[in-house]
Amino acid sequence: MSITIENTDTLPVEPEPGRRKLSTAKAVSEAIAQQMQQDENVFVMGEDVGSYGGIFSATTGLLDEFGPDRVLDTPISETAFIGLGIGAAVEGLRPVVELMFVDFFGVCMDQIYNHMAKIHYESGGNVRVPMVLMAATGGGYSDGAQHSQSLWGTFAHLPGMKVVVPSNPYDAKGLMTAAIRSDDPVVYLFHKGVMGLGWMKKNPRSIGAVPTEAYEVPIGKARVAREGTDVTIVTLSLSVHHSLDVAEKLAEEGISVEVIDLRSLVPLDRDAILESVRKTGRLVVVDEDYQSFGVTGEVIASVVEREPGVLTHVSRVAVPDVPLPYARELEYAVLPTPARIEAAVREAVAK
Amino acid sequence: MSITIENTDTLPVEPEPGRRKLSTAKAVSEAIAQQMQQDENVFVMGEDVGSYGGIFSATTGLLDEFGPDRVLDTPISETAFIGLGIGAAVEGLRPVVELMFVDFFGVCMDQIYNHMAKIHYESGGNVRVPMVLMAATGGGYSDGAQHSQSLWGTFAHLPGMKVVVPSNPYDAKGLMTAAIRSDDPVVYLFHKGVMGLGWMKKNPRSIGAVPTEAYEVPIGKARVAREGTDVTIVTLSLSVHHSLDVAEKLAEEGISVEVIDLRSLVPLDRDAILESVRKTGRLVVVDEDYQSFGVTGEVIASVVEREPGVLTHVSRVAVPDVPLPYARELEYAVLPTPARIEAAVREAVAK
Amino acid sequence: MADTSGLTAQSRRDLLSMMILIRTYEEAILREYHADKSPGFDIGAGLVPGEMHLSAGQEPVAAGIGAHLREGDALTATHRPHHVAIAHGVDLRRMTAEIFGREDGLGRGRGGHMHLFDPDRHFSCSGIIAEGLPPALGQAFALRRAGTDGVAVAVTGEGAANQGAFHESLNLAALWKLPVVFVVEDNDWGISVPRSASTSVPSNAARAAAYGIPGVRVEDNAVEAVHAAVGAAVARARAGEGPSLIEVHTLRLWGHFEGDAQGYRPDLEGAPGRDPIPTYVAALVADGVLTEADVALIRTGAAERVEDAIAFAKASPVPSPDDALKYVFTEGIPA
Amino acid sequence: MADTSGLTAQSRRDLLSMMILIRTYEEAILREYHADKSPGFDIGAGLVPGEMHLSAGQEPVAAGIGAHLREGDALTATHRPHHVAIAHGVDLRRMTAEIFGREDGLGRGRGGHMHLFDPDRHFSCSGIIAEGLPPALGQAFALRRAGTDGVAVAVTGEGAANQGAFHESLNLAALWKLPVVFVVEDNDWGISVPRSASTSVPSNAARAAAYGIPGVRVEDNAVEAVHAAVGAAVARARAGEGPSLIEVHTLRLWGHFEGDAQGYRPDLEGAPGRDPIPTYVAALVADGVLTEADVALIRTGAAERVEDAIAFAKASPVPSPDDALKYVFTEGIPA
Ligand SMILES: Cc1ncc(C[n+]2csc(CCOP(=O)(O)OP(=O)(O)O)c2C)c(N)n1
Ligand SMILES: Cc1ncc(C[n+]2csc(CCOP(=O)(O)OP(=O)(O)O)c2C)c(N)n1
Ligand SMILES: [Mg+2]
Ligand SMILES: [Mg+2]
Repeated sequence: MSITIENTDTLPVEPEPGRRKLSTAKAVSEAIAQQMQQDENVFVMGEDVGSYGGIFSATTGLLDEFGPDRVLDTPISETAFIGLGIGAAVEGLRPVVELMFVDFFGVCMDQIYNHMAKIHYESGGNVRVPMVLMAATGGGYSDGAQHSQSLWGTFAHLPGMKVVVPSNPYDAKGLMTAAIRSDDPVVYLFHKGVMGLGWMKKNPRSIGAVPTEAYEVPIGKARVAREGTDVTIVTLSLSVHHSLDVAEKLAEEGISVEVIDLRSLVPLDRDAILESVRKTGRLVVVDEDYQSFGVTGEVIASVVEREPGVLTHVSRVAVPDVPLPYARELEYAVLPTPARIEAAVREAVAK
Repeated sequence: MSITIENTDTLPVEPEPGRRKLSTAKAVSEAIAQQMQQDENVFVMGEDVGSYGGIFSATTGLLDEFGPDRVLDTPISETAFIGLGIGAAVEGLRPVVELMFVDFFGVCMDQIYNHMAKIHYESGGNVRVPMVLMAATGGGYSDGAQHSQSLWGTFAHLPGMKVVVPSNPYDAKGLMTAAIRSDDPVVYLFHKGVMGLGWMKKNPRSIGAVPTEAYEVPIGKARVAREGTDVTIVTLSLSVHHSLDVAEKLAEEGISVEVIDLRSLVPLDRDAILESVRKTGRLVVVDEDYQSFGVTGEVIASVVEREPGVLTHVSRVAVPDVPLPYARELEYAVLPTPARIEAAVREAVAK
Repeated sequence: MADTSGLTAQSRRDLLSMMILIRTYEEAILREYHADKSPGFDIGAGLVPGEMHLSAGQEPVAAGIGAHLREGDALTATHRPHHVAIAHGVDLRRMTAEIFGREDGLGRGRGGHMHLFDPDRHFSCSGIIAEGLPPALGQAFALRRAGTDGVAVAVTGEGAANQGAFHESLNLAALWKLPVVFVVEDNDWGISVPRSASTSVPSNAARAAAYGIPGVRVEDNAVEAVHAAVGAAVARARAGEGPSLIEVHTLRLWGHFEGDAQGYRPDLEGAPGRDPIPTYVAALVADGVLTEADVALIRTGAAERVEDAIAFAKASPVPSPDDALKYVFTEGIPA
Repeated sequence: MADTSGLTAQSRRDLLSMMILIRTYEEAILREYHADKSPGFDIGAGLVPGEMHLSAGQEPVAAGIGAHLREGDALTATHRPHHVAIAHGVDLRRMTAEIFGREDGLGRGRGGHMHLFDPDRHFSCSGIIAEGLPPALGQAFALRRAGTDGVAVAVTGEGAANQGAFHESLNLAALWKLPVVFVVEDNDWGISVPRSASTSVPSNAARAAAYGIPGVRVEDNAVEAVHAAVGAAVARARAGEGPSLIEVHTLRLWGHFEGDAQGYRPDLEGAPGRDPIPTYVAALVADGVLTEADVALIRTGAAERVEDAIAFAKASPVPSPDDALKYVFTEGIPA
């Protein structure tokens, strides 16, 4: 009942005419539902994942279909219930645990990075922790400094967990399917702005064609979201949408932008990045996480440590090491907006 | 009663003949004691900081001198007592709070990164949090995956806190003095291996000349620990010692290595790094934190985003994205040992 | 409600006035919040964007606390902070300007509705569950160290009482006998999760025994009972006898946040009848403490203050994007 | 100690044998640990490097728990795990090989003494205070879901009972009626911090009330009292009635970790006299359960098993540095 569609690694995810379209949120919950149907060891746990269906609709409908024994609302005790997930996974269950906002990792990080991520290694491979930890990320709707962060760089820095970051419905379903089936702990971070929620401004790409059947998008494989020859944008999550918008706009002026959607941070598809910049020589890394000591630095270093001379231009468009401000005017001054991305691309090609 | 010795920014910290030598641990506790003498708002709090004097001796003697009202042993409740420190700092006190091992950040990170680090910004500068959070880092003595991490990259990634990482007694005292006097929250990370502890293997540089009077080492300024012309090693903490050892050894073969001791990660002294690599063209970044999405990437990106062509060679010697193994043979295979550093420098100059 | 309170008529009027001021404020924010988010609710749109957690129905908690606090006392609140902020005397204009994201806001627009900091009132809040408690300990510690008899009140929800920070804070406060009053607002819900699905005991007052401190539960959202319980706890704290825990069974009249359809909520039907304000008005009128006309006057006065604050907020300048990086660190910012 | 235990002679002999085995083990590790760290103690040197937390004096807790656990039951331990690991039947040879950092170790030398994982015994431990509790909930959850009457025991120290994870775990276990037994080892100290400086109540049993579950405190480090308390709690858990909390007042005979000079410790003088093993030996001999000669035999048997394990460990290969990156993820590792 499962297919792996490999060719999406290098092709844009475009709805084919007549194919079913889903929001990213629906794609996520469909992936979970299908895995729950196929494997009774899969269960879902978190705050408001039951009758509410998840604050960002990642678990909508699951309670009705699978009942309260497999879709469990928890107290606001992230350490306890993530740890419960770990213990359950160790015993062979396959929990999908939601941490409502990634910003809350600070109350439960020990379970995540010292336990979920390390048990397999510490046990010399004798104990597996097949668990998915999913969380909402990102800003852009004035939710303030404690509810708008991306933070994927923090998770990617700490070894032992895979980290995936889908940007669209197709990848969201395929990565969730792969994550649940994986024997490794996977951190699954979805940006609220790619979920296609009715109550939030959304990019049209947050609703797209999604196959009905279960399929996997391979963890650790980037996708060439758009081919181009002048500049490479390496990016992820909502910033993929912005980058594609910018690429489309600049194409009219004859500027050819290649957009790489990383999709996974761990493992990081360093080959795909290098391949693209070999062609363009110019790299713009776009990231909604904080700029320093994070994704942007890693992407750049990955290139130059392998081929120091390959880049003639490199720049970053990220959140400049400031807490996310509340006021819209301030928040949009620090987010990687299309305007900032466009300026960076123009600067890159000007050289 | 305070002097700022600026010239140490570019000179190795060498004991002058006849000058008093201290271990790094003693230098830290002396800095705290002097600030406690000068400012009654300074107090110390943490697990085993009192009669035990700190597991890594950072607070030895303070209880005797200042009594239990100013040197407080806490329950094992990091969230509560770090948060207590924040509230006290908001009210104008100047807490120095010890988190015993940096590895324990996962039980209390929310107070650290969502509160200590963000209150000043969220309040539009109206509320200050003049607090020092210090913690021990690092491995090399088989303490396993949960007690051997460096993790400074994680703190440096998250905005709103300064992050300092001394490598020697002189800087340790001066940075602690600066940290306590700072109106910003400062995370002060000392590697156990630089403390000069009697019960741990130590590099001779962990005991050195320290002025008696209070002085500040400026936060945000790197130090040229050794001048050289062929290769630049950018590093920090215990790895500075290893790098200097390697540089000394290779000097005999005519390989001239410049060693930059970052001392601060936030702010990062990007100018000092660039200045050095402009001279050498070759960069080896050495870090005991995990390799990916951390310090090494940031250092490299900082250079190439400003001058893409300046580097003819770049490499990293860090912990390769694996939990720290217990067995000595495995742990030393992943730590940035002198042997690995030496190999990287040789490779750099071979090109 | 017979007058068994031992309160003066003035105190009772003050409690009611505060409750009315708070409700008036929340109604005004509700109005402003939804004014420009349609067609189709867009959370990020309008003059007041972002999540909005309003406190209608929980006024008795705020009024009961506020009556006991004085200059220098501290208070920490949650993601649902307006009622306690107002009762604690946070500047209404600057608080409103902050909610509107303006330069004259408490945080110059950087913080927003979940991040209100008023150092003059030693007031703060946090958007992270239970994480406002530990800083209250530090404020209490500082107050005691300064030789004052000041207290810190830490307010939190019943959902939050299952978070680790709750336990650690109560233990440490009890151990060090800090002048803290912990107040749990039990509004039966943590977003969509009912108390029965989050809390293993019927009353958080029972948890006080785990720290050797007094614990009481106030039923029925009764402002005078809150007033009495907080009064005793504050007196105890001022006297150096340490912390107390109070749980108030209150009522979330509206959604968890604005936009919450509350489909999960069977108890909504009877909710309006349990609104604490009409109840208290009726009691005070029955007791002859004031007349309906007095109440109308109170309402008018409240509306004036609230609309003044909103006008102030709207007139305040929007922060300049050029200043987005200001205030990360203190450099260059006068103390 | 009169025989009011209701235990069979065999059970009592088993309890003693287990205690002796544990002590023999810890003494052997003590010996090996210090054998090659001089001159001048170097924590990273020798065949057994790193921190070493030994459990001498706390054997009654382990023996009392272990007697009730059977195939399939789970146990999570702390940074001080040897005694409960042994009592739970973790393979002595592979555990020892892990402590020596060898390929035949439970974690192939990757884990070390604070990170022992034995999936056959559903045993694990954690070096982070109180963080071993939440995974025990998950094991209990899985056991119940599998339709068994298995239980999970979560052991922790009295210092750890002030950590947030303790509170969250007890609440969640109580709420979901999970088959968990929480055992707090109160050895009076959290490193150098006495219980009085960490815990606001004299007994953690009092904290059970905060979760509506049974709580008992066993005084005097008495193995048979531990046995009785754990027996009741395990039976309750197996019967589907939910978790219990047991605190045992035990004794840390040695330092927090090896190398700890314990200068902070005024209670050390009387400690040897409170050693639970001679006390229990005397009681069983007095009760005619066994003779001094039987005890000598038990000791010999224990020594043989322990020395066999140590020999096994020493003979096991050191891991190859080339394999340092193996086991981060499951790829290429057969399930
Ligand atoms: C650590 C953490 N987990 C989850 C959340 C998301 N969250 C915000 S409010 C809330 C419910 C809080 O319930 P309660 O404490 O009862 O307060 P109330 O909203 O009822 O006032 C949740 C789960 C959060 N802010 N912080
Ligand atoms: C979260 C966390 N904080 C601090 C420590 C350091 N630490 C290790 S053991 C210990 C004392 C533990 O005391 P207790 O729980 O009573 O157990 P005991 O050592 O007495 O067996 C401390 C503070 C830790 N491992 N984890
Ligand atoms: Mg509530
Ligand atoms: Mg103890």
